[in-house]
Amino acid sequence: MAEITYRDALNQALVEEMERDESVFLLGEEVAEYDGAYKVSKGLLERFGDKRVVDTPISELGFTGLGVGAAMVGLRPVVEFMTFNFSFLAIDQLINSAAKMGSMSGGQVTAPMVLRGPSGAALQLGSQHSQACEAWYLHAPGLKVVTPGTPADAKGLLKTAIRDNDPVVFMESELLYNLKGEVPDGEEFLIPLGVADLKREGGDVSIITHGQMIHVALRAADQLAKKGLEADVLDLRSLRPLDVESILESVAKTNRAVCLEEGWSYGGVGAQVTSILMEEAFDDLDAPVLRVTQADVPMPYNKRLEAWAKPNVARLVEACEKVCYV
Amino acid sequence: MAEITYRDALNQALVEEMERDESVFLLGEEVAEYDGAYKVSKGLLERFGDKRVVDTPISELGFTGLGVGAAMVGLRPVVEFMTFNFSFLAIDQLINSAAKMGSMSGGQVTAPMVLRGPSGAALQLGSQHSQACEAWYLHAPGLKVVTPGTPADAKGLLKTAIRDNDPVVFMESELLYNLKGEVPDGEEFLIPLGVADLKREGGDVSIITHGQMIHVALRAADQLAKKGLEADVLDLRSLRPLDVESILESVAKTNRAVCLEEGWSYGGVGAQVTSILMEEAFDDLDAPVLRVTQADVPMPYNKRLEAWAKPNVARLVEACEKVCYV
Amino acid sequence: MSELSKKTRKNSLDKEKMIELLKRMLLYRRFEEKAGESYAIGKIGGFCHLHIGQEAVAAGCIAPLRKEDYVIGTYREHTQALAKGVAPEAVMAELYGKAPGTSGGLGGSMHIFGSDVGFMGGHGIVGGQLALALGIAWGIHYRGGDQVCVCFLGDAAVNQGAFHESLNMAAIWNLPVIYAVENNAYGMGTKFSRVSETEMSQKSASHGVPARIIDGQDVVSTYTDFTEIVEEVRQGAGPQFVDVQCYRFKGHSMSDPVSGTYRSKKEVEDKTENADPITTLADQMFDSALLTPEELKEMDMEAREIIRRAEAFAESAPEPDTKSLYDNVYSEINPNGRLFFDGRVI
Amino acid sequence: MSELSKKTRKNSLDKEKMIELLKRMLLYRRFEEKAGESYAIGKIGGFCHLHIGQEAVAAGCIAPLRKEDYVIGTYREHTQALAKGVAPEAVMAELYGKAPGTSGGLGGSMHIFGSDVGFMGGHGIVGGQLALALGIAWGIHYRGGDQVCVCFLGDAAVNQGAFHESLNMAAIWNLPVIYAVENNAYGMGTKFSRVSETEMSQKSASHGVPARIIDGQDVVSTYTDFTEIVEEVRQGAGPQFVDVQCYRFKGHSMSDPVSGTYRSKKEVEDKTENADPITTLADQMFDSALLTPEELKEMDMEAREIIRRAEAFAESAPEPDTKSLYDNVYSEINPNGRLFFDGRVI
Ligand SMILES: Cc1ncc(C[n+]2csc(CCOP(=O)(O)OP(=O)(O)O)c2C)c(N)n1
Ligand SMILES: Cc1ncc(C[n+]2csc(CCOP(=O)(O)OP(=O)(O)O)c2C)c(N)n1
Ligand SMILES: [Mg+2]
Ligand SMILES: [Mg+2]
Repeated sequence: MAEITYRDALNQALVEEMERDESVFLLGEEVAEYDGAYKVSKGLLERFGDKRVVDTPISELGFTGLGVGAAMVGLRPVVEFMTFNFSFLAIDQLINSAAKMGSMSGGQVTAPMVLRGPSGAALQLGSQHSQACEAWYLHAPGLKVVTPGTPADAKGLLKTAIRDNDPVVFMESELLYNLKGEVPDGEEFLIPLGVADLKREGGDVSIITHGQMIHVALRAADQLAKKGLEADVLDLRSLRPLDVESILESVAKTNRAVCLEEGWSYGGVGAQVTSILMEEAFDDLDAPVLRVTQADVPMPYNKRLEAWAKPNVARLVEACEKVCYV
Repeated sequence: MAEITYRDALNQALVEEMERDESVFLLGEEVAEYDGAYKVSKGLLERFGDKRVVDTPISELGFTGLGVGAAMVGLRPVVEFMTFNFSFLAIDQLINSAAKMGSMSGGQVTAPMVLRGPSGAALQLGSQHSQACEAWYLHAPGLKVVTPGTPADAKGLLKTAIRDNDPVVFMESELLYNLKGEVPDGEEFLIPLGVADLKREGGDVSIITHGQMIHVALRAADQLAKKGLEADVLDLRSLRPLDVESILESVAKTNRAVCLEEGWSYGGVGAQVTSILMEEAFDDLDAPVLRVTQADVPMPYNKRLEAWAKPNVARLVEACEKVCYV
Repeated sequence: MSELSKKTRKNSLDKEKMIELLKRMLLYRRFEEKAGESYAIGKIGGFCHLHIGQEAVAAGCIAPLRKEDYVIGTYREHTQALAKGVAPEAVMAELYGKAPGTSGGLGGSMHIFGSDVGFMGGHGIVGGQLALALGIAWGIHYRGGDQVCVCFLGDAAVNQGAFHESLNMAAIWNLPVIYAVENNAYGMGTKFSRVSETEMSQKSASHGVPARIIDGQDVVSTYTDFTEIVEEVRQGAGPQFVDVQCYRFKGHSMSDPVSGTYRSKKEVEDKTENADPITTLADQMFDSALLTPEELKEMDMEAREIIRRAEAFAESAPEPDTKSLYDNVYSEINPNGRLFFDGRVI
Repeated sequence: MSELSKKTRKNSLDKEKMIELLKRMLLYRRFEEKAGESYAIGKIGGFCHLHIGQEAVAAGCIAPLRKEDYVIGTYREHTQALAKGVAPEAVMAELYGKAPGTSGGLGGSMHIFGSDVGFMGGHGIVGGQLALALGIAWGIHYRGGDQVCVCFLGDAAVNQGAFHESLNMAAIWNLPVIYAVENNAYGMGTKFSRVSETEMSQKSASHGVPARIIDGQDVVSTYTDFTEIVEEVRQGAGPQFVDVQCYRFKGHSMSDPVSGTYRSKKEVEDKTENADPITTLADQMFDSALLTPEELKEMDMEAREIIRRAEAFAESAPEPDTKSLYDNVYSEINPNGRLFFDGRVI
């Protein structure tokens, strides 16, 4: 087990899967000569050459479609969006081509590929560059959505995503790239999609979250512990498939839940989890499930306002206390 | 009060608003010479000329951006998507330009415009042409989303949307264009956004829905009535702004609710409504809120399967009975 | 600059090839006529875009290909699927929404696929297939094969940004893709000249992709020219842009009028009478005594018989099972976690 | 075909105009240097893309415009905003995220707006502003005005589909828009020739929009050529495409290295020494005895003083109020229904 950064964990996953399977290739803006805008693909060009590590023009729709087309004939493209903020230009290819390919071709043609890059806000990048994009992709059947929050999850889930036979939207976080953590050795370290991870075990309240927000949740859980409340921190890890069983299990135990997510609330992940709890755990609930999300505004540039707009520890603690009626 | 079709109601709204305000113009594919793919803009070219009724190339991203730019300098574009299925190509201009313009310019520049066209499935058009698109637009603050289900609502809401000072996503339905209904006379017949309409008053269960689905809800309510259950059919009419008060009021009365929508469930409208009920009406609920939605698959072409995949009266009746524990 | 070579010479082909092309076009014509009839009586639903009038494009552009080459198209793709080798029964069954249809009845008219014969689908979003073709060509390039990918598009699709993004990338990577515009002069009710300042042959100029014009109503010249282009691309010439000039005899789709505000009845009649690709080839062959009216009639009977059988097959084929709905949304059902959220299957 | 006219003649301008251009460029340079310093000490956050080296573009292309003309740009737009008439205080305050900033501190470096002087914003999505410019030009056309809209874009943006869709529509409707590429040869770390087979001047060829090349390191020729182009467009010449060849002296943004794998230190040094637009103009004026070193120094002091004041203003300006966050998301707060769903304001 080595302690490496989230960035290096992703890099290792790419290297190992590209070594293992030569149908895997990486394409996107600045991924090759520049080593990636966030250096996730560092050294890959040198190692695999320019047919397998491909710098593209700034043509998100086109190169995403290229990825889908290549997947249709059996390659396994990993398409990097410099950030998911730019994926709106390409979303038609994901919703209308990739997600529907298997179904509209009667299973003749599929699109096994990974669409990856950072999603969500970094620091003071303003509204057009600070968007959590989960909701746009998880709504569509045919896509899978994965959101690792630690180096180990980043590696294990990316490797699985690359081997998966469906299009997987893989959302990283700019704020995590430098985060260090233990990552198990071995080229067969794979984390299955659809298995949530209880990042902390509590018992008084379930914090249900994913991606970068797990760290906010863990800090909040520390604070809550000081106040005598023990929280389950359930990291969903993948949003589709979704580990509904683990959600229900945690809430069956705690009888209270707060959903925490980086993005906007209307139609977000928390809305779906809340609805599932409503439908399938109504009798378990001792208090209404609450959601902690971004302020319902385009992300402001100003530092203080940005911090205020983001979901944070204080808000989460408050919500947990509220559902615990303390 | 005249009985006219939904199509004519939209047409009247366009004519009246274009007569009233010469900064209003219509652009899109086939809107002028062809009178619109669904004939909503019939006669407009003749009446207003080709500067105000503009046929565009098939360039969704470009002409939507044109609309946003024109709105930035004070015009009031009405952009027609032949169907919202094609709006994925243009969604970047809605999410990243239109929705954020006011906020990122500190209110200096806004984008008063309407983006309209049919959304949702018609009959056997297959997966790429049969998508209910609400979820992609309501997630983003800065946009408004309106979904009229009757001729009167179509007219009154479109007129209001055109006069609104923000970008309004206005979703019609192909299946409604021929629907006839009473429409109040007068050029000042306006329906404010954010006011739900209780299309039928019951008392035993609240069916919360919008758009084309209100007709499914009304038919289900008839059936339920025969079984002795009286349903409130609450037509949200606009999804953002959302008339939360009316939702809470209805549920305070019935203590039971079913959300019905045409689209997919994960992160859909019903998920949000359910979450609001969870957060703000928990103690009112005598049963978990249920959702009736499209099957979670790309829409199939086969007629029988399509009917099966769509939310229907039987499923809704069943869900209502379930929340009423009958 | 775009190299522009208007081919006018009519290469004469050997008799056998001409007969093959004629048979192909007859089959496509009869197929589409039958589809139109079946649509009219409600056996086929949804949108249905016929290829009638444009059969020489399907025949002339696809006949030069090998089985392992790829073709990808739009929603107006029935005959292209047939041309690439998909069985008429399977295509017709798909139009009928039946289980043995190409997509098990779940795709419909706009989404015919035949991946075993390199037909990579009909696609319904205008321009959507352009980047897919790029990716297919990338796949060939990646593996070092000598196949080509032919991507059909309508004239209106060149105004989509996707067209330009795709041509640019095809050019910088020298990919083996042929963008063949079925230039029938109209996108629905919009004449091309109303939505472009330049001629079709200029549309690849920004990207340095060579452009050619082909007479798409004349199957012999379409076949001859396209054979040449395909060979060039197979040899490594890189992406090509071809303006295949043709004409649609019917409405944009079954629900649109044949003529109307956007084109006159006279224009359509004129084309139907003077530029029918089947009649054109038959007349040419009559003139050179390569064909007799009787032979033509016999071939036509044969085509009709194949289509009759396809229709009978489609008619009697079973409907898909409701459960098949979930089968191909994902490649496999995940052992962990929930993939579907409609509360019907869990 | 695209009409291509490489202007080489150096029109000489009168002294007054040259001094104006020199003063402008000094102001822009000092502004950006200060922004760089403030970024380094954490007063400015996020991404910050400096225009250093490209000042002649802002000065030469915008000085010919009237107040009622429009300019729209990318995220590299600070100096363009200044050039169009936005106050340095307001721009600097925006970079500092302060309440009197152009967007109340909520927009930041990439989103400077000055709608009262026709500066229609900095936009952060590569290519996002291209169709907005089309719409602004449509607005002029719609109202029958004689303004023009100048849309700046980077060289990398021509590969976005939006570029082609916009040029095509600008052409068919003959709109008064000038697409001015700030062709600094790189999009981040990617040299243009790696992502395009053709020269920049070919990029409008598909649409029949005339193309011109301008030397964007020489403010006199930039100004002269652009004045001519603007007048043509004002007279109804329709859309224009201009390849303004320039060079970025700093990294892509503050967080990127100035040189590295994608360009050599030597290349940058060579450009900085031999193609600085300010030195170039000053030397030219020294040679013609239109300027003395003392005068230049004085002008520079003046520019520095303006920037010093702008910085002091930004430094001492108040932060925006938390509540302002919701103010401009919608134009007005709806009397009915809920607009915000975060549970904070209801
Ligand atoms: C992105 C998108 N916009 C609009 C449509 C609706 N539509 C379908 S076909 C068509 C016309 C296309 O014309 P053309 O490309 O010339 O092909 P043709 O139908 O003539 O074969 C339109 C507007 C669509 N399917 N996709
Ligand atoms: C759609 C989109 N893709 C990627 C980016 C990230 N990005 C920002 S600037 C840039 C390079 C743009 O280069 P160019 O257009 O030449 O402008 P320059 O920065 O040289 O002025 C990239 C890739 C973005 N902002 N938007
Ligand atoms: Mg056409
Ligand atoms: Mg550049």
